[in-house]
Amino acid sequence: MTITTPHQALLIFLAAAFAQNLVLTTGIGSALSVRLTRKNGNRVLFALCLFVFAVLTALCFHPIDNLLGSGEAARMLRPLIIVALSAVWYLLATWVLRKATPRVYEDIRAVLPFAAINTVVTGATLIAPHQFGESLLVDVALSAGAAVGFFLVYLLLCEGIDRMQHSAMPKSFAGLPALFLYLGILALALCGFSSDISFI
Amino acid sequence: MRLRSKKEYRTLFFDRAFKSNLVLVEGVGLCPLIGGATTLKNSVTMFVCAAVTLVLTSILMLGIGKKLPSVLRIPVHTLCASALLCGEAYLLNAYVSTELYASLYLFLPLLAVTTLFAYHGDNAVGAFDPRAGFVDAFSSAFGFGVVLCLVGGLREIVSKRTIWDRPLPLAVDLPEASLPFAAFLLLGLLAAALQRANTAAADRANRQTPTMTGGGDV
Amino acid sequence: MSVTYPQYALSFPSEKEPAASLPTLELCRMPKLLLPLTDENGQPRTPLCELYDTVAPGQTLTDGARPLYAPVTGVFAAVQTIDDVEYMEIDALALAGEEPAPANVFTLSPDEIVAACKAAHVVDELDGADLADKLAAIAESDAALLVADAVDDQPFGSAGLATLRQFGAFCADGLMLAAKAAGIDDYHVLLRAETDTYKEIEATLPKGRLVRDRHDIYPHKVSKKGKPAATVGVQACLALYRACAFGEHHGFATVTVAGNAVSLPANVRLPFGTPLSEVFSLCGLVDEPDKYVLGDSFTGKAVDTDALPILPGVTCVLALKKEKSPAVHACIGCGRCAAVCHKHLLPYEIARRVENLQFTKLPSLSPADCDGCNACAVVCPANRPVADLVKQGIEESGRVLIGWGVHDYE
Amino acid sequence: MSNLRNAPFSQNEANVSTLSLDMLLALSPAVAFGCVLFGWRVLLVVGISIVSALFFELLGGWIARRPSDLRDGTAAVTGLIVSLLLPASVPLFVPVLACAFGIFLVKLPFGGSGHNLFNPAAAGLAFVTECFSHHVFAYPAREAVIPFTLRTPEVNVAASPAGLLKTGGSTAFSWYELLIGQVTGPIGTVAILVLVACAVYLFVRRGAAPLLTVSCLAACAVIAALFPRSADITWYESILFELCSGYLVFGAIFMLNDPVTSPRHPLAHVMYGVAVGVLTMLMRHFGQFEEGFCFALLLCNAVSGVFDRFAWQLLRPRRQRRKEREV
Repeated sequence: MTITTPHQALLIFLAAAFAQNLVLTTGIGSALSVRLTRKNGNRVLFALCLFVFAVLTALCFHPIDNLLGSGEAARMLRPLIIVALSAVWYLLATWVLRKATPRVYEDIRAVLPFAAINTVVTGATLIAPHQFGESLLVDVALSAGAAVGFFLVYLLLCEGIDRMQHSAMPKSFAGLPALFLYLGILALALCGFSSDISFI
Repeated sequence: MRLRSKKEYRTLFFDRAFKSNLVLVEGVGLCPLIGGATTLKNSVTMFVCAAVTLVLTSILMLGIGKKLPSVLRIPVHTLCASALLCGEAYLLNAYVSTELYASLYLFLPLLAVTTLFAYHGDNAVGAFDPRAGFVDAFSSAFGFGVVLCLVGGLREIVSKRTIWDRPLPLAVDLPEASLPFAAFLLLGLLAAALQRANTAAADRANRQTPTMTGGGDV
Repeated sequence: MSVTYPQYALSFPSEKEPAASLPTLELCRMPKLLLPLTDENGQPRTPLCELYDTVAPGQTLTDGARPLYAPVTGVFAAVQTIDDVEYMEIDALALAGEEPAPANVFTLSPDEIVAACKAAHVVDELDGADLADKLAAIAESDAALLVADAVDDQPFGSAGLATLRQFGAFCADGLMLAAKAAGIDDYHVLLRAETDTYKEIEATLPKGRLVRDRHDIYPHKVSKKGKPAATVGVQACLALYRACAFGEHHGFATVTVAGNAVSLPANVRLPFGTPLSEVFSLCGLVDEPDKYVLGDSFTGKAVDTDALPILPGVTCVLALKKEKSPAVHACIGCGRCAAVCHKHLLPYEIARRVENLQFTKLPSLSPADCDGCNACAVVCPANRPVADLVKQGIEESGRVLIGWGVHDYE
Repeated sequence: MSNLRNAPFSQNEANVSTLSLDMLLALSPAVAFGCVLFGWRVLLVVGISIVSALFFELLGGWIARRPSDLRDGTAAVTGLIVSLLLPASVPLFVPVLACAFGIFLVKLPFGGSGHNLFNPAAAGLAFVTECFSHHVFAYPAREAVIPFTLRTPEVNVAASPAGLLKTGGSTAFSWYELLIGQVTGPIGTVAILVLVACAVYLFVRRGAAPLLTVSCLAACAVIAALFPRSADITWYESILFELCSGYLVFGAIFMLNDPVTSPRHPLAHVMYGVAVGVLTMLMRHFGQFEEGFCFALLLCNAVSGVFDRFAWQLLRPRRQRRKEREV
């Protein structure tokens, strides 16, 4: 179904962030959020960078995709173009940050590449044309929703980890296994929302 | 180029593939597992593509890894992986089976940007010598593949009652098993089983080596 | 006992009854008093007099930071060691000395009152502190009201009520002296009792000096109008009056003897240092008690031998039968401990952080405000030692432990 | 001296088992009324559910080599709540599977009865609703007679008020029938008046927090009034239909007041109740199933700790002023 009106784009943003959270209904970016809880460093800044990269990549990818046309070979090259684009944005960002605010850059240097090149950015940009047809508004809405949804799941994970730090935790479930179960139960809870806007 | 004995390579392989399995212990590369591994066929194709790509990129990176500035290492690594995966996608679609590509259109290319490669891109280059680098790359891909097939196979059995598209005489019919929540829960149980096996093995190891105070686990 | 939760406090049916209405008993035979040779903060005391000396009441028996004084006339008989703590044993000869004519206390100046108080070494039974230092501290603080606290808000104790019933007028005069010494003009005695006993005691006190505590809550509130108030023990006021009137040393105290193992719970007027066995033989034990408690059932200290003495600061002594220690469960998060904490803390959160060694989050929960009333441990349905964990949290709140909590090492 | 317990020697008589006993007592009228309405098979469903919950708790304790004592009654409460939300003609493997999921995957891996992050009954029910929704929402018609058999009885199925709301927008039941419970629906949740009586008992016995239940129902009522399902029903009819259909009232009283997974602070109770209410109504309007209370509860369980901290921070200025006032 091709969607162009801004109302549907807003719906897609809300679905991707909350109702059909991209991380919990397709597993995109779930490994990244688990890894983010283990790295220290400024995480809100990381989420902000991810949001910016997602929107920028979606914005640039759309015109290039129109140029390529919709041949079968073009559809196969899409992922390569998206990764190349996010790599370009990443290099641009490092250059800008290093020049403008070196202190902030030092703080986020280790995790910046993962903020640019990850499954959330690439996945969202890949899903949009495939599922909802050619519309710039939809691409950007989906990428933005995916980034917000990713940060939401990350916050839930932090809250869960804090609640699981107790001595009565069975040793075989302590740590990552319990985190998987926690994500599984959250995914089950999100099944309550209907899937008329589905991303797979 | 430190040459190691065969035994050391075997323990390195066993360590990376099972004891500290990339997926179940480090929590890396979950995206293809949750979304893509709904049938055994999908899992096997992803396993093969991941193994080939990982090995080739790690060899490629060993070659030019040292000369690259640290900023460029991750992007170049991911770009190579993505290019390789596009090639494999084309081969899969042209020669193997188009409907398999249709069902994996999203998760096959995503393999390149999962934390599997990023994680591997970080530690692998420069830490090991080339031969060990190769073994490490293959064993982590193997470990990832084993979990992938396990999850994909189980979910296919439960949700479609078929294994490799051959129907099975089973009573249970749970189409929801292909949803992500089943994958997360299954991963949790597998990770718990592995962690329990690891702690049991660690206890057994401690008990055998006599401690300074004359052994005797109190 | 079934507990209810008025706003940020605890109320429960009191078990004071047989002891509160009985008159105060006296010891029937001369007790062997035991005075410890190490004081509260562990400094040793060396006795000044030799063995078999007779000592007069108020005579200083040892040197050291907080010296010991003889409560009654008696003979220094021996030095005993109980639970590796040395005690001086003094066999009492005469309990009540003859009383000279009372001096006129109303014309004394504040300095004379403080001097008399220091000479008689009066100890406040609410917290075991010297009354002289306490009055000096109250004088500096901006307290505008001095309250003689006769409210026994814990289940068993009724020592304050017994003291007021026996020496009501003297306690009021003592409070007046304490108020004059601390420079506070507004003072009253606070009492919690049924209407008939309250009316009976009000008749013996000067007009308007007795205020009734209507709210049956633990821990009780002293100042209701938000006026900063200071509290002093009722028995301390009585001792201050006797110090100013007769120059008598503060050697006696009224203690409630109760508990489910005691056959006849009652209030007993006894000299400091009386061992528990003496008191329980006076009141009679129904059957073998499992443990003795120095202090009331909420904040008392459990001991298992009955040879230990009763020292200043203890107003209630219990003998408890053996009951099955209840099973301790994990905290189910019912929030009752937070509902009863009168300092508005979160005891379950502090207990959880202390138990899981996550100390960086403790300062924001401000465990230092806790005054050890133990109300949270009483109401906890999972029988967890919440109060002890909160007390442990007070010392731990500075420490940082790497590793446990996810955000602990930031 | 070492084995002497510390300070408080007189303990409140209410402990964890009496709390669970209160909850079981409060639930028993719902079971009794279910028997009156749907026949004796209700006892079979409830019995099997409780027995399987207790058995799974013991089995889990045995596997983890840690003795799990059943005296704290949380497993029994889970079993009873799960069975009360299923139709009387449900196949018996459904409650057993729900209890198994609730205990094995939600309660024991996170540390047993005091440490679970999610309400096991709600999680078990969400799993069963997701996977066997054709069994869970197949309510027997009012006049159907349900035989007392272990196998699933063939009974003609009718739509419950929630189902009618989801499709048609207005229910064919009068308000009297809704309150009394002459309605097709799950075993324990149809008789609204019986549930309100049980709620009052729980509030008096301090087993449940009134703020929690009232704020959840109020939020649902407001949303129902503002967004009725179809244009032709008036706002008070919409409130009545929304509240009395599905297991909203039952959930708000019993499942919301699980002390472990709900917040502790009274202000956080209000926030939590409103959040569950809003999410439930969202799931009713945009959800896949006719009743999304369990899914909403699971989502809010994940953030109940945040509500607590937010309430504690919100009242920080008042605590500072009180601290200055006390000398």
